[in-house]
Formats: sequence, structure tokens, C-alpha cells
Amino acid sequence: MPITVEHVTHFLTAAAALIHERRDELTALDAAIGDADHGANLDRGFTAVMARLPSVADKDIGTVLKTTGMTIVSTVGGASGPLYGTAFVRAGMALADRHELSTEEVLLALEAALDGIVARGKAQRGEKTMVDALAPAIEALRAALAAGEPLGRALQAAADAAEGGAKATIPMLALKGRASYLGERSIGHQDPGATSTAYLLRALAMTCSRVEEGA
Amino acid sequence: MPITVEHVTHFLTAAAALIHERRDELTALDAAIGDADHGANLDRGFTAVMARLPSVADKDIGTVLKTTGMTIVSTVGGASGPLYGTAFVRAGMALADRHELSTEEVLLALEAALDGIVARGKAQRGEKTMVDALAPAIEALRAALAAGEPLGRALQAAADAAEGGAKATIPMLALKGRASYLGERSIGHQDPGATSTAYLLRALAMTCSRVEEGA
Amino acid sequence: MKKLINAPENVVKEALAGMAIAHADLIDVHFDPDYIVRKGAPHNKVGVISGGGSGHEPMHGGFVGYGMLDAACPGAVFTSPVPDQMLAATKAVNGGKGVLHIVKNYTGDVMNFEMAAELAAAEGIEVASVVTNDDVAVENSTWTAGRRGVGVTVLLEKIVGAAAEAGADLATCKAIAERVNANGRSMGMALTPCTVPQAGKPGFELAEDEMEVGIGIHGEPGRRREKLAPARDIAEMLAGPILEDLPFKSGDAVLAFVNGMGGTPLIELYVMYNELARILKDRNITIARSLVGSYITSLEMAGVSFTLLRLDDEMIKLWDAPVHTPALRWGM
Amino acid sequence: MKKLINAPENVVKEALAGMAIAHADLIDVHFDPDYIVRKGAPHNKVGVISGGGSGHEPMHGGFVGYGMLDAACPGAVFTSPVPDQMLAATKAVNGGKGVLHIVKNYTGDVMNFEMAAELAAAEGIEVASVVTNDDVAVENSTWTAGRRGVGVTVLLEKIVGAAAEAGADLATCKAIAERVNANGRSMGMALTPCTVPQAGKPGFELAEDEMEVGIGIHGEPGRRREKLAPARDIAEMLAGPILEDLPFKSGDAVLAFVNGMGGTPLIELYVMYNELARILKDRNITIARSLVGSYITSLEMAGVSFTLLRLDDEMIKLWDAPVHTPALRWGM
Ligand SMILES: Nc1ncnc2c1ncn2[C@@H]1O[C@H](COP(=O)(O)OP(=O)(O)O)[C@@H](O)[C@H]1O
Ligand SMILES: Nc1ncnc2c1ncn2[C@@H]1O[C@H](COP(=O)(O)OP(=O)(O)O)[C@@H](O)[C@H]1O
Ligand SMILES: [Mg+2]
Ligand SMILES: [Mg+2]
Ligand SMILES: [Mg+2]
Ligand SMILES: [Mg+2]
Repeated sequence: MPITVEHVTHFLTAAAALIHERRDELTALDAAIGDADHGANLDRGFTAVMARLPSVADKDIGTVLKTTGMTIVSTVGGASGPLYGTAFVRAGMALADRHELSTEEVLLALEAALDGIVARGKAQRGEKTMVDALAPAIEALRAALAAGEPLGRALQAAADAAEGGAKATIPMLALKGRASYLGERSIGHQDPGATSTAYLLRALAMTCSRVEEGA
Repeated sequence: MPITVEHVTHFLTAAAALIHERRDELTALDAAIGDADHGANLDRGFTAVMARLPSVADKDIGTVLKTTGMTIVSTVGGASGPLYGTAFVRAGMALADRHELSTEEVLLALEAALDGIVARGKAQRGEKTMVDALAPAIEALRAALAAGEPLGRALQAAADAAEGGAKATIPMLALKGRASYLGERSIGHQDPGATSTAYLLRALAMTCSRVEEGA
Repeated sequence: MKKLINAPENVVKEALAGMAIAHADLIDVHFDPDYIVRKGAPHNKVGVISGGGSGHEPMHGGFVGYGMLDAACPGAVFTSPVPDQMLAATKAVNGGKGVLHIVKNYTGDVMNFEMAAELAAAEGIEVASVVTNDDVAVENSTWTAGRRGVGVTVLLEKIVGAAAEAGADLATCKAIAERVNANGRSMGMALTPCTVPQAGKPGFELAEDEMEVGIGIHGEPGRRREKLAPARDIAEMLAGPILEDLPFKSGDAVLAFVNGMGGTPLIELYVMYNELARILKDRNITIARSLVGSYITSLEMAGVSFTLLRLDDEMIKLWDAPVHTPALRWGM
Repeated sequence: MKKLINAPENVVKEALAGMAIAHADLIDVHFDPDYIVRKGAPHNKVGVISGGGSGHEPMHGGFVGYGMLDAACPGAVFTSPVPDQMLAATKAVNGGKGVLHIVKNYTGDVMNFEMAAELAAAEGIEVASVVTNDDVAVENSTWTAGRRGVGVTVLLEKIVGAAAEAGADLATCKAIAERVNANGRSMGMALTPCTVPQAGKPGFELAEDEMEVGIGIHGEPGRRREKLAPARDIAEMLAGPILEDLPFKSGDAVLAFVNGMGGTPLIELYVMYNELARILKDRNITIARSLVGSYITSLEMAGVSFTLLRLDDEMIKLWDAPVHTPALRWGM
């Protein structure tokens, strides 16, 4: 069963719910090595996305994702606003005019999202940012799909890899974003952006697994 | 044995020591119903008095007490500066040119001190001020002397009465000074000024008792 | 005690030394006795001086300069200055037209200024005094030490300073000062206590969900303790007694002064100002002038006070007149 | 959390509403997107705008007015504003001579301003940007996000604002801004943390005898934790790295800016200024101009930052030029 615009809406709804649920945790992570706003920032952004979704519900998947990205840019601020915003806009651009997605197109969209984040933020892997969750997630997805896994299971693997990537930021020295100002003191704390990225992938995996089960 | 200028110097030295010793306690009492400076104020004042004393050591008792009062006025500030300052100046004026004091003159000096405090501060008994320690002390002194007690013993009675008077301020509603701004909340706390007055009388009693024992 | 100081007993002198360097174009600082005096004193006008305990910065030293105070006498923290300071300052600013003493109503301030005025008079200087007592938190003041002088003092120093600068004589200055005091009312509250450096401990303790209502400016406890409330309710608690006391009436024009107690950030003061503006609008009282900031403080205490001053045309003219001091400056 | 607020999510909007009423003669406040704009915009000159998270008041909104900023864009507390705000503000102040964006170097601020500049350029508005990065507490900045923009931002906004007011073109404004940034250095420390309203808890915890050295302005922990020290030693800790970094040399003339972090009383800032003045005197560095007060803050944090700016004659002239904003005013 292919991914439709309805499933994308379900994914965004699940993402918004998960971010809201984890808001305080994300803020607490940001308090340790940043400025204690990451949870509030994303929650504000996804709340705005939820309010915008009905107005594009009858549009193509590309439009829904671009609208999501632009809404995030316009409401989140901070570092994560332009980064996640660009990620969704780029994913949307990669899926322009599509009403149904193949498995490969899901991978394509995630790759476009990562490219967008790197273009905007210039972070490499290992610098303690959201890139350290998204990059391994894409690798895991690619590998699982190559091994013939169905999309839902493959995305579960991607979400696991993102979570592992987020945990792996703990011993890292931050070299990008606000946490870099702490120097050595950034070591020993999990990056908030990598953590929120893992939640977004978890929401995606959950939605697609349900699609498969429903199929 | 009559009271000489040396004994007055001893009294002031003992007073300075006792105030210094009780500085934090006086400040804590003032923190509860005032502005947490009474201990520091008096300690600053008596330290200055100690520094001035040598320059008047060869003068009459009236001059020593007046100098003490003027030094207090010039260094203490707050409410207690003008009040204690006026008290010592008035006592000094009452003992102008005297080199030796009779028992009656000690009483006279304390009465002059109280008159000075009342003239300056307009407090009645029962308004939760230093008057509530000094007035009963003078009554006790007068009674003890009338009963034929020697000065040292009579002053011990006066100091006891001052201490009792200070304790008796606890249930009072403050009607003068900073504590009056607390209204009902001033009830239940001992007045710092009444407490310092009790210490000054204790210093006086100690000095005069020693004089008698020495006799 | 966490403070940016060296030794508790040196805080006042060292801060004065810092002020002297930072504002060398406006003021001179005299030590022993301590007072801050406007450059070039005495000027050919009524001298206007004030003073009080330290810990209320920028009041009063920050208000010395053109169009406001000629001198300020800082006591130890929260302790009124001694007569020697006011006497020396009075002499330093006396240009032959007399000197006005602006005194906040606290027993200590009143007595020390009184003694200084007596000594100055004995030296032939004409001195008049005005005592501010605008704090409506003090009830039943008839039988007690009376109301405290708080926020109105700042406004009064500006307005009377302008009058003196414009050449008003001593009697006129005193009359204007009394009019300002009579038309101003204030009330304050605290979220946190403050610590007198020499005491080393906070003046009182407050739980996370408590506040003190009806405080003065000396780190003292207030009239009552209340549960912490939203800005909106706190604004009502402060504005209500102020408005009823004068009373301020529909159609009045006021200066609305929202003052921080020292440790409250400006963003919260603007939230409180917004609430006060709403309350005044509801009562059809016009805000003709505003002042928002920490001008009369209690060290690092977090909290706010409201002061409302009913304005007449002359007060507005004098408020708008140029002023150039370390803490208030406009028109030049 | 003890704050004078109604609801954490409304603090910024309510404070803006308060500012709009309190300073109705100087500024207009536009909501959704939020920005503060100088009355009568656009003016016939280069537009100068800045922006950043809220919680740093009076920066930047308090600096909007004659001779300084044309607009300021406030984000959520400690969160950079979104491009929509900077785009709308840029359009509102564009008088046809282009618009300068003053950006503090934080990843979020830089990216959001960048996006706004791209959008403005697409609409045919000439935009130039300057990024401040004066915080010497950030070492090894080559491989990281670079140094933070802190205290110099305030001085730069005043100086460039004066240049724009005097008719300098966009390229000249940008060049002056870069010169100011290149000649300024800062470092800060905290005695206490602060609490982001939406977070509800302090950003870090400090024992009674500890302080954070090398903090920024976002309530974040600093570079290192130290035992509490006297003002004298703290002044050395902050001034040392600043002086060595530029380096400032014997004979230099500087603007000495002692800034409070929001919860520090003025009396302590003057004690710190006194220490800084002593250090500069020892090195034969002249204080040509001074600024002492809380101008770039972290909510209610107690602490201080030093900023030194090496001055040339043009900078002095521009610093002295008239300015009339809610938080800085002189010469008019
Ligand atoms: N240059 C960058 N590239 C990728 N991610 C980044 C970069 N800078 C910061 N981030 C991410 O942004 C997160 C912080 O987001 P947020 O707290 O919302 O913004 P801010 O740091 O402006 O307060 C960090 O945890 C990190 O994952
Ligand atoms: N009008 C008055 N008459 C007599 N004593 C007074 C009066 N006002 C205050 N006091 C005394 O002064 C004491 C406070 O002194 P202190 O703390 O040094 O001054 P301040 O109140 O100015 O801080 C009070 O405890 C009280 O005993
Ligand atoms: Mg953050
Ligand atoms: Mg006291
Ligand atoms: Mg006192
Ligand atoms: Mg942020």
C-alpha cells in the first residue's frame, strides 16, 4: 500500500503529539548545554503546523511538506527553526506534485531533508547536532530497504538508528550551535536537536508501520 | 568610692565590647521587624567612640559623655544614631565639668539621657522602642537607691529591669520607628533598640560593681 | 551572600569611587563626610539636596546634576546618613538662596536631617525641608511614625529640581515639593528578599509560592504575606489602595511610574506597566507621562512598586524640563 | 518560578504592549509578525534593524528611536526571531537607501536573519549584514560556531545608528559597524542562573559559594565554574582575557562598559566599574567614555559583563551624537 497525503498528515499529527509529550524533556536537555528553549520552540512550531494542515489537506504531498517547512520557519525561530524548516521544505520540493509515494521516494525525501540541514547549518557528523541522528537513520533505512525489508520495518530500523545516534552524541564535544560555547563542558550531555530528530523518525516509523499493518 | 572619668572610660569600653559581641544578634532582631542594620550601626558608632576616647581622657566626665554622644551622632545614622547620640550629649550636659560623680548624679545622668531620647524621638512607653528598656531601668535604679542599695547593686537592678523591659517589648505592637510599618506583624519580636539599651545598662552595672568591689 | 563586592564594610565607598570616575563630567564625590555634589557647586539658585541609606541606587546619587539635585548624602546600606554629611552638603550647595532638604519619612532620616538643618541654621544658612510620605501600604499612620516616603521622592526630586533650576525661590520650591508629595501615592511588593552586605543574610524568607505585599525599600517584610499571583492580580493589589487613597478620579491626568526593586528585569516591569495602563484606562484616568525602570531600589530585591502622581500643568512643564544626571537625562 | 507575569507564553507580547503605551512618543509596536519600529518609519536614511531572543531587555527594543535603531525584532525568550519578523521590519524601515541588519553571532540568529535577507533581496531591497562576535570567553572559535555577540552589540547599535542618522550610506554604515565589532571585546560572569518562563526552572544550579565565568546572555552555563571571589578578582578574571585578546595597549582610549545581567543592583556595578577603572589605569589605558547599567541582560540573572571598545575620533563623535530611545537618551 503506497503512502498517501493522508498518511503524511498522520505522520505530522503523530510528530506534533510526540514533541508536545516530550517538550519538557527536550527543554531540560537544552538547559544543560543550551538555552532551555528547544522543547518550547518545536512545540510552538508543530502546534502551528497542526493549525495550518487543514488548509492544504487536499493538496499534493510536496505542498503539504513545503507548507509544514514554511510554517516551522515562520514560528520556531532559534537554530532549529531554519534547520527543520529547510528540511521539510527540501523534502517537499523533492516530492513536488506527488500524491502517492513509493518506498524509494521516502528515502529520497529524507535525503533531501538532510541535505537541506547541512546546506543551512554546515554541520558534519560528529559535531553533536541533529545531523548525528538523521544521517545514521538514513543509512539504516537505505540498508534495510536494500535488504528487502518492507518500509515500515525499515523505518523502524531508521528510527532505532536515530535514537542510537542521539545517544551517541552524549560523549561528543559540541562544535556547532550554542552548545559549542561550553567547550569541554558540553561533553556528557545528549544533544536536544538530535533527540527531537529521533522523535520525528519514531513518529514516521509508527505511521508507516500502521499503514503496512492496515494493508 | 566615687565614679571618676576613668570609670566612665571603662564603662564605654565595656559597652563597645558588648555591642561588638552582640552585633549579629542585634542585626538579626532588626532583620525581623526592621532593616537589619542595628548591630552594624552601633558597632560602627562605638568603634568610633573608642578611637575618640584617648583625645578626651584628661577631660571632665561631662566632656567625655558629650564627645561620645557627638561621635555617635556623626557615625551611626539611622534612628539609633540621633537617639543614643542625644542621650549621651544630654547626660554629658547634665554632668558638665564634673570629675567625680555621686550616686545621685548617675541617676540624674540617666534621667537626662531618657529625656533626650524622648525629646528627639517622641516615643511613649509601650510603643516598642528603647524607651521601654530605659524607663523601667531608671525606675528600678531610683527605687533601689531609695532603699539604700549601694550603686553597683542598684545598677544591677536597673540592668535587670532594662532586660525585662526589652523582653516585654515582644508582645507589643510597634508604634514608632521602622517596625511600625509592619503593623500587627511587629508583634512577637523583641525590639532591637530596647535590647541594645539593656546591653548598655549591663555594661554600666558591670563597671560600677567592679568599682565597688575594688573599694 | 552572593554579591559583586570586596568587603561588606567598603561597598558604599567603593561604589562612590566608581561613580566619581564614571560620571566625572557631572558630579564630584566628597569623602568623610560622604556626599555627591553637582560639578561647579554652589550654583546661583536654591540648592536642592537629598539623602538616605545606600542600597536604593540610582537614588539619590544618580539624580545629582543639572535640573535635579545639587547634592546627595549616602548613608551606610539602609541606614540614614549622619548630620555631618547633610551639613557639609548644605554648605557646599548653598549659593545664598537657601537650601531645600528632601527627606523620606523614616524616623532616622527625619531626625538626622533635622539635626543637620539646626546646625546649618546656626551657621546662617536658610534651610527648608520637605518630608515625603507616599506609601499607602502603611495604614493607621496617625498614631505611628506615619507613612514611608518611597517612589514619589524620585518624581519630586525631578520636579523641584527643575523649579530650582528655573530660579524659583526657596518658599516656592518647598510649596511645589509639598504639592507633589500631596498628589502622589505608592505601593510596593516583593518576590524575593534582599541581603544587607553587613548582615550577610536575607532580611526575611519567602517560600517559592509566596510574596510580600506592602513592602518599603529597606528589605523589610511587608504588611502581609500572600500566595504568589499573576501580574494582573498583583497590579490590582497595588493600584487599588493607591487609587482609593488620594483618591484618583475619572478625568485625572497622572504620571505612571512602574519601579523595579533592583532584581526585577525590565521585561517584567513592562508586563506590570501594561496591567497598570489597563486599570487606569478602565477608570478613565489618563497617563500623561510614564517612567518605567529601577529608580528607587532595595539592593537585589525582586519586586515592583507603583507610584501615581496626579499632574497639573506646572508639574508637567517641570517634569519635561531638561535634566542631566547619571540616571535621568533628557532635553540636553 | 517567581516572576511578575501572567502566563509564560504571553510574556513577550504583554511586555511589548506595555512598551507601546509607555513609549508611544517614540515607537510603534507591530504584532504578528512582532516588531518594534521607530515612529514615522521609513525615514530618508539607511534603515538599521536588529533583533534576537527576548529576555535581554532593554536590548533591542529599548534602542529603537532617533539616532539608533529603526526597528527591533523580538523572538520568544532566548530564541532568535523568525525571518517573517525581520522581513516585515526591513520593509517597514526601508526608505530606499537600503537596510543594515545587526546580528549577534548565534547559529539561530544568523540563519534566521540570513533567510530574511534573502527574502528581502528577492523583493528588491538592498540589505547588508554585520555579525557581532565580541565574546572572548569562547576560545578555539575557528572550528566551532565562532564567538558570541554580546556587549559590543549595544555600542555598535548606538554608533552605527548615529552614522545612519547623519546620512552615511549602506556601505559606510556596514564598514563602521565592522570597525566597531573589530575593536570591541567582552566577557561576562554570573552569580545566579535565570529561569526561562516557558522552562519554569533555572538553566543551571550554583552553590552559595560558586559562580559561572564566561557566560553568554542566554542563561546558559559558562566556560567554567569557580569559587566565588571578591569584586577585585572577578574584575581581573574578566578584564585580563579582554585586554590580551585585542590586545588593548598602553595609550589606547576606550569606552568602558560595565553591564549588569538583569538582577544585579547598580551599587555592585559601580563597585565593579571602580575595579575596572583601576585595572585600566594601571595599564595606562584611558577611559574616554563610560556606560554603566543593565543594557544587555539575561532575564533576572545576577552577574556582570565587561566590554571594552577601542575608540577612534569618529567613533567618539558618533557615540556623543544625540540619541533618543526608551533606554538610551542624550543630546535631545
Ligand atoms: N549548525 C547546526 N547544524 C545542525 N544542527 C544544529 C546546528 N546548530 C544547532 N543545531 C541543532 O539545534 C539544536 C538547538 O535548537 P534550539 O534549542 O531550538 O535552538 P537554539 O540553539 O537557537 O536555542 C541543537 O541541539 C542542535 O541539534
Ligand atoms: N521614635 C523613636 N523613639 C525611640 N526609639 C526609637 C524611635 N524610633 C526607633 N527607635 C529605636 O531605634 C531602633 C532601631 O535603630 P536602628 O536599626 O539603628 O535604626 P533604623 O530604624 O533607622 O534602621 C528601634 O529598635 C527602636 O528601639
Ligand atoms: Mg535552544
Ligand atoms: Mg535598623
Ligand atoms: Mg536603618
Ligand atoms: Mg534559543
